[in-house]
Amino acid sequence: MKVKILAILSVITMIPALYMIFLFAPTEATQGNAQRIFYIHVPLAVVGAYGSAIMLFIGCLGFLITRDLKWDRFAACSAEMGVVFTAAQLLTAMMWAKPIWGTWYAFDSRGTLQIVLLLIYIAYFMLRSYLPDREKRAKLCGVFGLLGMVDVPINYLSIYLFRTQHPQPVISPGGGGVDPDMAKTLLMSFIAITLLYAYVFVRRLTIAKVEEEVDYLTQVALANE
Amino acid sequence: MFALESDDIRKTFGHFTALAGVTLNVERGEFLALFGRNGAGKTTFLKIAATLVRHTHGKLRVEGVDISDEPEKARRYIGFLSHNTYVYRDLNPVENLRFFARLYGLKDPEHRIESLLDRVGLQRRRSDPVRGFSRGLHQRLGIARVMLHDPSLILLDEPYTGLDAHAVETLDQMLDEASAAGKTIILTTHDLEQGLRGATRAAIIDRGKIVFTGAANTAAIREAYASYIRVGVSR
Amino acid sequence: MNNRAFTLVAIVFFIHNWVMSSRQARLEKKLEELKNQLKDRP
Amino acid sequence: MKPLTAIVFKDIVIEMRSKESISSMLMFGILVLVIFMFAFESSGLEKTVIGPGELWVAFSFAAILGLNRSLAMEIDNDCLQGLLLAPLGRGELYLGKVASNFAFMIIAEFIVLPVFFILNNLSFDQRFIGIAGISILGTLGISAVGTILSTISANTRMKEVMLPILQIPLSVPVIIAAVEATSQILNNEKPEISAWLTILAGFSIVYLTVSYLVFEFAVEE
Repeated sequence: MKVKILAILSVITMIPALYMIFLFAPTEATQGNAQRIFYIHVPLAVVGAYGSAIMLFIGCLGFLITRDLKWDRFAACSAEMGVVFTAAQLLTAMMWAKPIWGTWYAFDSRGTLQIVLLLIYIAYFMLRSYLPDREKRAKLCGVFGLLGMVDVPINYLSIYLFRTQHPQPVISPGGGGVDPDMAKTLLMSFIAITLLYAYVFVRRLTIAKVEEEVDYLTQVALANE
Repeated sequence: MFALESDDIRKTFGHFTALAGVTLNVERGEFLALFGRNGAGKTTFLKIAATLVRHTHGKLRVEGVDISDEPEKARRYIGFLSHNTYVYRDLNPVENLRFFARLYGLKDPEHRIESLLDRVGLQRRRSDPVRGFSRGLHQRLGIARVMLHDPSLILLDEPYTGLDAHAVETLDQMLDEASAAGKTIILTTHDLEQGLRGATRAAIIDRGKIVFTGAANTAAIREAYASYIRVGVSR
Repeated sequence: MNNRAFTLVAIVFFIHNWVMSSRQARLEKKLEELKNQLKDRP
Repeated sequence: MKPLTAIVFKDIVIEMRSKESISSMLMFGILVLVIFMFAFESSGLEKTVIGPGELWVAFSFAAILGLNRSLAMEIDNDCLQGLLLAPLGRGELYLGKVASNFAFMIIAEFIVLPVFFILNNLSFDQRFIGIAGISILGTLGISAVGTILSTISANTRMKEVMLPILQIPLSVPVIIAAVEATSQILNNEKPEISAWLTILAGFSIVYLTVSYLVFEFAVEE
């Protein structure tokens, strides 16, 4: 039920968001239409990549403290959201960077951090799939997720320092865009992406619960044989 | 005074229940044989007592020390032996024992190591790497490792698995000696005769619960064993 | 590039959603089967 | 402190007998250097430009080899369980393993380092001492995170493959900071080397602390 409401809400907000991105927001002077990618890129990065990092951290810490499986499910779903949203976000970044910078990918500080983050999410997932025992999986993934998320701020610090030492002619995508219509569009798009995230997350969480139940019943069925 | 007091020990994870509430007191100097089918929870229980696995509910005290509050202190009283001996294959017996003696912070380890090597009959192989040892010799070194820090509570998890006749004899002899020296022993096995050989008391664990306790070598224990384990009927 | 970027993002979410749906369907079917199987035995 | 030295001493005795860990790290490290030399010889790039990256690629991959060896030893015959039965905290056990991993890596690296200097035609002046110092800091970070990750990967079916997958993303800050610091020393420019050293030290401190606290979960059955 919750899933359906969230699905409807995210569709409802996505339509005006898309309208505002393509038709309502003024065209940026220097970057032209390509700048419109930025309206979807920023929410994807903030909500999807960094939001998932915070959620994964909370999930792992929650599990290690309470040892309650629901936190492990929470962490697993956050990591999956991290993979999907960070990948989508990197695609938008590439599409934006090609016409503006002339390269698909530039290793600026944020971009590098995103790639490392994506690698950590994927590593978390691979670790999960190679651990057959349910309890071990939860514990070890909890430890790895925690260590991985502790890594993020240090990573950011080192990458940031790395890049400011070698300044590049990179204009921040939001450079100069303080137009009120642009701000409204960005806000709308933020709301839409957050609802989308919530919908996918809750849906994934219910699947995880079913998965657990199937696992348990399979064990019971095997034990009875 | 109990050597081991277990009060409603449970181990659950998600839907799974490994132990459903084990309440068991073992007096000092007792030799308890714990029977159970595979997966009944006997290994889990011993591992919880040895602080290798954490329980989710209940209290367990070893020589009066709560294993959740002071696990390091409790471990000093415990000797744990399973079918794995936990010794390093690249080291020789003396080096292995010396290492564990250091971990336990023993005083005058050399003297203790020599007397143990004599007792388990490994003096002749004292400087050969463990890698070339037979299963029986391996287990003898395992026994020496367990006895090294003079534990007052000895936990044995299926120690007879894969042993040759000679090693079984050594193990039996060590257990008798330890028992005579007033040590508390808990032994898990699924083999009735082997379990009852030196035991003073027996208990049966089934589906994570103690379902029977009583003096060893009585008809009652044989009956209970037959109904719970040999037939394998679940209740 | 604009259209391509938005299409790509849409495709990513579509594929993920599709994978989730098929997974959910498969799991729910399996769950039913198991429940039926276990109904006979308590 | 006593159990910690006992663990390190035990690992040294085993290493002297089996000679597996250090020799494989050493050989691997030197191979990486040689491969890099062949790969970039014709590019005409300045040696001091690719040198730092080359050195740290060699170090971090050799370290993974050593970590895998070190844990295989504890997993064999379930020796780790024996350690867990000893009256010392899980955190201390972790520090003991970090100490021995660190020691082995440093020994291998200090033999690879002169080879690096010779292959790249560098003179053994104070730069050697500077890079040796950075190696110590960087290796501390790598062994701090590697020790707990190797314990985690030991539980999976493909331990040897899993460790690099887990370890490389997490050690990105160490690699960046170490490479930058090394390159500044090699090029005799030291404007902000202290910032990099701070990151290296900070990484080690953070990971030693966090791993000390959560190691229990990684080894518990």
